[in-house]
Amino acid sequence: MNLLLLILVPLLTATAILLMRNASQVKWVALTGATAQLILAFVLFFAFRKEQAAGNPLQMLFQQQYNWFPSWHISFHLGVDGISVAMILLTAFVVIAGVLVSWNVARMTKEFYFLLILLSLGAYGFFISLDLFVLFFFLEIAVIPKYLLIGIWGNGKKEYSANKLALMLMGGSALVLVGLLGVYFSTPEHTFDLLKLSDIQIPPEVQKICFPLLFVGFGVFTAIFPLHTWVPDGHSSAPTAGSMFLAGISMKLGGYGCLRVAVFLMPQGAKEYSTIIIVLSTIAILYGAFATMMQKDLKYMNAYSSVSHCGFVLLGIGMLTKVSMTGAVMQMVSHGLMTALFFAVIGMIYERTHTRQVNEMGGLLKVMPFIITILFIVGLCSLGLPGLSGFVAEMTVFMGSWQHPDPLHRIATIAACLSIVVTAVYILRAIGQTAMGPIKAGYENLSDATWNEKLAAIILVIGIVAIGTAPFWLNDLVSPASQLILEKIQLVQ
Amino acid sequence: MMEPGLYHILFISTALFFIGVYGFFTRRNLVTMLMSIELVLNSVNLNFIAFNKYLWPNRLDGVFFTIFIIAIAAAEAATAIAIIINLYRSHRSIDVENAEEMKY
Amino acid sequence: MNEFLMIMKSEWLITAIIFLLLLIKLGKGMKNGSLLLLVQVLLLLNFITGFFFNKEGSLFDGMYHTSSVIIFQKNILSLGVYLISLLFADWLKKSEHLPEFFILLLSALLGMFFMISSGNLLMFFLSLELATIPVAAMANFDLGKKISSEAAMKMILSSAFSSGILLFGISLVYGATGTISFVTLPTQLNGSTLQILAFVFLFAAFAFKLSIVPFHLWTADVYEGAPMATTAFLSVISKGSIAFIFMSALYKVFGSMNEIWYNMVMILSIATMIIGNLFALRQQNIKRFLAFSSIAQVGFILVGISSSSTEGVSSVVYFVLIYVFSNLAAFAVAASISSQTGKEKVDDYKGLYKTNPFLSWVLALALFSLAGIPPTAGFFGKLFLLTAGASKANYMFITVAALNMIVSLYYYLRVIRAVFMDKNEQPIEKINTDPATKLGLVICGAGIVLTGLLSWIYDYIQSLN
Amino acid sequence: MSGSTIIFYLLAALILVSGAMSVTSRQIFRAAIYLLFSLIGIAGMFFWLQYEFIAAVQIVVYVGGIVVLIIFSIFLTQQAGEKLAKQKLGRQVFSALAAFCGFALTLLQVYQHDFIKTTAVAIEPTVSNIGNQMLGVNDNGYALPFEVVSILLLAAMIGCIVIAMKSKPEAA
Amino acid sequence: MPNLTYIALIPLLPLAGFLLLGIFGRNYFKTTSGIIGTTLLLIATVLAIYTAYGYFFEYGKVAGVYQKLVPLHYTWLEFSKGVSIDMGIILDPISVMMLVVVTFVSLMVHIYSLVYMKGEERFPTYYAFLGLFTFSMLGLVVSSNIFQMYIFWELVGVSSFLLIGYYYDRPSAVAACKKAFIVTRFADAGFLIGILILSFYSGTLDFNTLIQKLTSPDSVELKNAVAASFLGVSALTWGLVLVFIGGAGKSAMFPLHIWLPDAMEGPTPVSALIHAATMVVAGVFLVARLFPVFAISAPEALNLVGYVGAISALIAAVIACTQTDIKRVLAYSTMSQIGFMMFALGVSGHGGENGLGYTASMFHLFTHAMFKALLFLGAGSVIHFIHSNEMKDMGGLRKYLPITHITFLIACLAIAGVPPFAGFFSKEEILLAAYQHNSIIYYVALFTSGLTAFYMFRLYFSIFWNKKADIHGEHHGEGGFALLMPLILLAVGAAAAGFIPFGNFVSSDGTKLESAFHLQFSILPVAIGLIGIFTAMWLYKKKNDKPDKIAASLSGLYKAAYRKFYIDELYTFITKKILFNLIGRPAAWFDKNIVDGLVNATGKATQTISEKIKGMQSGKVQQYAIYFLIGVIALAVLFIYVWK
Repeated sequence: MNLLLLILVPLLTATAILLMRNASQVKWVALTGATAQLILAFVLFFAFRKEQAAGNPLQMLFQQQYNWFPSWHISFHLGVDGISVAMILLTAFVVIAGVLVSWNVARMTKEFYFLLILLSLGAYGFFISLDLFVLFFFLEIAVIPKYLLIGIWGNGKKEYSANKLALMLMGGSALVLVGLLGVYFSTPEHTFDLLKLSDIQIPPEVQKICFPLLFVGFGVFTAIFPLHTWVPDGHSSAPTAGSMFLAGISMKLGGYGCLRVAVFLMPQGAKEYSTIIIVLSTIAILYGAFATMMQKDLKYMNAYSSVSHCGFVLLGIGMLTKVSMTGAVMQMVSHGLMTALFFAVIGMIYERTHTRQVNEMGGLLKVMPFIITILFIVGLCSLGLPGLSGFVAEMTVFMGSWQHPDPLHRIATIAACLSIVVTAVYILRAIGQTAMGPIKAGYENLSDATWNEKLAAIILVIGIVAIGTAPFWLNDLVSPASQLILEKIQLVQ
Repeated sequence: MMEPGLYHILFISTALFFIGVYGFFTRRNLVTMLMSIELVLNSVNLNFIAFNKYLWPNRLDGVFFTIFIIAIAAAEAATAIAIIINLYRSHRSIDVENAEEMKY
Repeated sequence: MNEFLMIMKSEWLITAIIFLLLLIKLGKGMKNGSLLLLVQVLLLLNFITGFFFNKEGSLFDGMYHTSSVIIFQKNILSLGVYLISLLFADWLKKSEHLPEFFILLLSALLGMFFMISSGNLLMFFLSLELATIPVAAMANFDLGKKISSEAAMKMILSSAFSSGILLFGISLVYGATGTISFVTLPTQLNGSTLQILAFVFLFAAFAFKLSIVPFHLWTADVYEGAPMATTAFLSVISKGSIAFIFMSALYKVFGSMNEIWYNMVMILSIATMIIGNLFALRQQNIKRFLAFSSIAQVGFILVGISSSSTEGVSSVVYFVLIYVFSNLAAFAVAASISSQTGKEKVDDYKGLYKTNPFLSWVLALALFSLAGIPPTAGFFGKLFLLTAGASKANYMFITVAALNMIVSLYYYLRVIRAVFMDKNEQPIEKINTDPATKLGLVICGAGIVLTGLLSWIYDYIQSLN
Repeated sequence: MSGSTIIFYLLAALILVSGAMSVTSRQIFRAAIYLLFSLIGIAGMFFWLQYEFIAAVQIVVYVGGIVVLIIFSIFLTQQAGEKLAKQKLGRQVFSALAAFCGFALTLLQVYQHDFIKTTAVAIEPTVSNIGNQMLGVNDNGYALPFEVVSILLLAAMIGCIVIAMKSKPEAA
Repeated sequence: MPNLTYIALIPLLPLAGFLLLGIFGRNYFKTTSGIIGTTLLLIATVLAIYTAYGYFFEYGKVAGVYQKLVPLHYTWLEFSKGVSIDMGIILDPISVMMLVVVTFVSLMVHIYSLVYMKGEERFPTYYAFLGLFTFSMLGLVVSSNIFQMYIFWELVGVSSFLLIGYYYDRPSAVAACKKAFIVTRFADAGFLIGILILSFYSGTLDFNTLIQKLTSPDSVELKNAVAASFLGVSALTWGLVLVFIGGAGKSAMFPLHIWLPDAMEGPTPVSALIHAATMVVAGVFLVARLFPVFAISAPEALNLVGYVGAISALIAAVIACTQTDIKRVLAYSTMSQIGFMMFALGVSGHGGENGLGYTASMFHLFTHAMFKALLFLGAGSVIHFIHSNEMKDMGGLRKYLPITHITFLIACLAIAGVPPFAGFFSKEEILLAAYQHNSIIYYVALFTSGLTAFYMFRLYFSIFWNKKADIHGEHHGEGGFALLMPLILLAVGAAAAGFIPFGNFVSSDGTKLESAFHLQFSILPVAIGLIGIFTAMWLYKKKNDKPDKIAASLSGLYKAAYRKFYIDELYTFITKKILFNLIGRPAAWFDKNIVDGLVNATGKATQTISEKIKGMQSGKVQQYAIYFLIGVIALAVLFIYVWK
């Protein structure tokens, strides 16, 4: 499996989109590209499993290395482990769903799809790069498309949100940058190569400075408290596909970075700061959940709930056990799929009712059974219903988090457990007010989902259900990788 | 009074330099500002010659520097005056305080 | 004699072009259009020749020296000048004094060539003046416009003042060391306080030319008032050349005072980034905006310079190359719009994308590159500057620099927002860009994208050291 | 106190006093004349230092060229007898303070510094020495700066012509 | 042991029904979905009965002890070595019994609904949900892994939610389903934490291993679990108490019972299935599943179970006496009966004669499933006829609904503990167990069983006797065969199930428990029951004003009971005032104004500074020069004097 394909396919798609003449050509090209991505992701998945089954002991498979700025010791080094494969699969799912959902974008279609595909390019690149510089490169590539997507096709106070998002994310990446430079110069041979760096002990005093920089920097992407405020505004102003990408892919870049870069390279720092991470993420979980409870706008609701859910990711990482880290990755995948679907559904509802305020809706189940069924599914996934992905991920985090017997970890875990109740409260409130109850006047003649929306939803639901009912494949994928990270942490005493 | 030497000349040149600087800061007429600049350049010339004479007579670096400074001063003055005249044409004034259309 | 020709090849070429233009001017003259075409061809040839028949060495008892890095730096500047001749074709064609403009411009370029090749303080000073005085005249080339002469006045007066300071500093250096040669100077520097004082004077003059805070104040006014082509020349070519000589002066001549100037550079770099950004935030005029943004960019260049390593040199050279593409593209778009509609306000750009998608994309690309967003080359440029600067493990410095990138992003996005997002009842109408301008914009766009992604460019620069 | 010393102090007084007058006088013509005196004083100082050639150049270029140019420009831009506008007092005080600080600082450093001297044989600044070096291309040759300056002068001339030439009777 | 993997089909068949009808039902099986669902379930029921037969009579018993068989088992999600969520099937007496009960009752409900729900717009959805529920419940009872149980536990919860909210356009139904879900969810969080605690100390999630590790006195795990303590209570006890909270939530134990009465908003057959016979006993089942751990290692926790059960039983019975909605009466009665089962477990010991309470509890669970399902279905039949839930709209229906009447009467007799109906036998054993172990609970139970008889017959008389209902408009008859057949079958069960020698099959340690029948002991309970019945008869057989008078004389208590002891209000207070106003609103406010405000303030501050320093760029070239000089001087001073 040649990992370059994962970059080339979106690149070609994007180029092809620019060459197309009219909107419908653009759409079909984008869809073809997205399908190709999905196929590629699956090919990668199976190839990876095959290698794994064959007992390949390497940490990173399918490695490729090309010279790129050799004078800085930068190389275009690609490779994947289970975590990356999981994230790539997630990305492919979200991309195709996003492309399908945006079928009705009428304004500047070409640019819209171009940016979507560009964003996916950034995400793939990020997930497969083994060189910190390249990783950072792709991380930043993904920022501006988001800005433009929100700013041009968004609604509400879109300029404000787009600005806030871009600035906060860039702020995060600025911290990441400083951290990376610190890492780079801490080793004698000055390298950005992840694998090389992981073999070298980064000096503790460097870890002490660089770990928080990197973790907070990446944390901004994944809505670490209190730097999460771009999330609600950004998501709610973005166009549907934008929100999907934002929450489904972009927020995952942060979690992945925290794990792959911050924790993996700097286990000592991770140990030192784990308490703070745990406290912050617990706050995020509860606080996000409670804040969600008070929202009246569906998108804000989902955005705040993303804060809460991403808190689980950080909690899992901060707990520094194999299970919890596996859970964090699962939560990333699960949340990615789920929240993308949630935004897709919200978008579909909004397109029909032209409102996102829950109290202005009611009884929509009657007129749009398909959409509302999906809303139910995604809502239930969000509140952790077994059989859907959210449950598996959250439980893995809980199980992992509980492995520390000291009070702080215990309290954090219990607090996190209790959040599932709050989640239930707000999800049911949302569903109850939108889908159930007597139908509001004026909504009697709304139509149900169109083919593209259905397809998008079904693809994501398949993902959610697949993880929910058969988590073992995801677990098998991720756990060996987190085992390796754990071993690094255990080396430090 | 002491026998005049390097330090005396340096005093003169430094003083002249800052006199010129002061003039540059306070004169409102552009031509007089230009004149202040000439003072500044001359003080530098004095410096060069003094150093050349008292410290480094083995080479003529100071002398040449002075010659070229004089040449440059001429070119600079010419260009500056051309610009000032042009400004005068459009502004009808060469008061520097009036030439502040662009700010902030 | 052959050696003279070969080593000073770039200067000879420029001189030849100057005299050719002079002859044309003195003769019966040519139509602007064909003359411009001729100039463009000549400059292109000049640029291309820059890569061949190069010879390193020094002449005139070390007053003039050249090396592969210097040759490459000159090539960058030649490229910039060539691009200027393309990008501002519209304005140039309308100009009454086209040959004079290029004579002055090329004289200034020649001055810059001599400057980065200079081997002693006298040559440095003279070529600095040669690179300044014609530009001041060029700033006045919008003859009918008040602000143009105001800009020229501000430039010539303040640069004369800075020359005075510089000269005083040089005289002190001369007095304290007895030499003005770059080769012998370092051996005579002992860090005495007078030398520090003299160094500060010199440093201030460099800082003035580079627009480092607090010596930057002339920049915005001059940029705003001068014709766009002059502004572009000033902000890109002039800045670049000064950065080169500044860097080599710091490294080679004042290398022994490294500790002092490192701190100086650091303080001023931080101040420059912050002040530049803070002012850029509130600018409405696109030229002024670009002026302040370029001040902030200088802050970044200083980060690279502070490293005093070969990586520092290459990253600064690399950054300037990228900066040539990005900033010229931005200025060119602004110039096209300004020369056809007279609009220079950021607010006027609202809805530009509707009517001028090509210009909008180029502008966006340029601004992203200036902001350091991948995949544009600016990303690599800035990153390498920071990486070079980080080698001293001064986290505070690097963090401040990195955070300043956010502020700068904010105002670049302001323009992007106006162009792409804001609604406008009366957007700027369709602009007819000159074919030459289009070509130039395409070159710039390609440069912005490819200079970064093609890593051999950087490696080539690095290999020159 | 020798005669040369007296001359020195006289010259010094001439330079500084007329320099100061030239930056403070409110009559622009007088200011120009003070400038002229100051420049002549400097030329005298060069004489005193036995750098006659430089003194000559100083007089020719400055007195014969630049000051004349300045006076012409004054004619062009100034109504006769008009007094110069006064700068704000605050600015004056502040400038004086800044200039004085600079002066004090520089002077302090200069006086604290022990200048070393060369022991090598001196070269006389005769016209022939200067002339030979000026056009020499090898050791101590200044042909290159000479060429540079000539180009600079050419460029400055062209620039001046373009700018100052009244092309059209354009109203401002 | 024969190949038992076919047992997996028992839950999977309803699941297949759910998927088939859920995805395609709306379009392809608009009318036939009921038949499909029922058929699938019929097969499952047959399989369940076959399994039960096989287990109890063929291979289940080894050396006189019923074994815990795990015929199917695979790793679903492995956390670490030994700790994994497994999907498996455990066969032991209680799970096999539950298999039968669940499939049977569910089948009855399926059949019943064929008529009852006919013509509903979302008929296929209804059957899909029923399938989902049945699947989840079956999965729950056969769980071999505590986490597996939790999974199905949640699924049961959600299917209950979906079914309660079946009439989604009724605001009350929406509120009810939300409430049910949230309250049980709250309890589930406890369950989850309990699981975490137990698994942490035992190092496993597998029921068998877990029980073994936490009950054998010399195991390290047990010692650790007992040694670690929090607030003076051992970790093990905490774990079990938390698990019990989960059970209490699902089983509507006080004070987590508030959702159950509201849940009656669902279609009546659903109430019969979920909120009477199956789901609500999950809590009991859970405690029974972990019974050895409770009984052997953490008797305090078991005591808690006993008292909570007893209190719930009493309170529910009192409230039931005052309610007028027949379904609500039944709901409270359910709660009360589950309280019986719960405290029966609470007063039980482990092994041998001590385990009487355990057997009794399971027995009561079994019989209760029969007669309570019957009661609900009967009530459904009544409601179907009269289109109202309120007692005041009913009366004298025995003529219109003869079969319903008879079966309802049988059920009432059974629940009231009148011999020889099923309830008599199971309740008798419970009281005996309580009598032997805890006299307080015994007297509470005795009183409650009197109340039970009273309110059941209050219900019975109010519906079928009393005044003549105001029957107008068109009323179809008693419904068809499909409606009546389940009633009759369940009536048979309610009448005869008591004669099953339950102790032979189900006991705390798998051995046979000889349940001696103590005639002299049963006199008192039966007498009290009869008193209740006759009181009810006296008050409600004919329409009169005695009940109102009594209610008036007991106004305080009556009102409190009528308003369900204000527990609902308490909950409202907690959620609205505390959760929303004290936590949610401040959190949202904090986010909007402080956190976000800081971010915005940073931006504002930058702008302000930028505006403030604009004077620096004054446009005056002289000023620029002054700055220049100042810069030079400052740098020089800095580097000459300060920063050496």
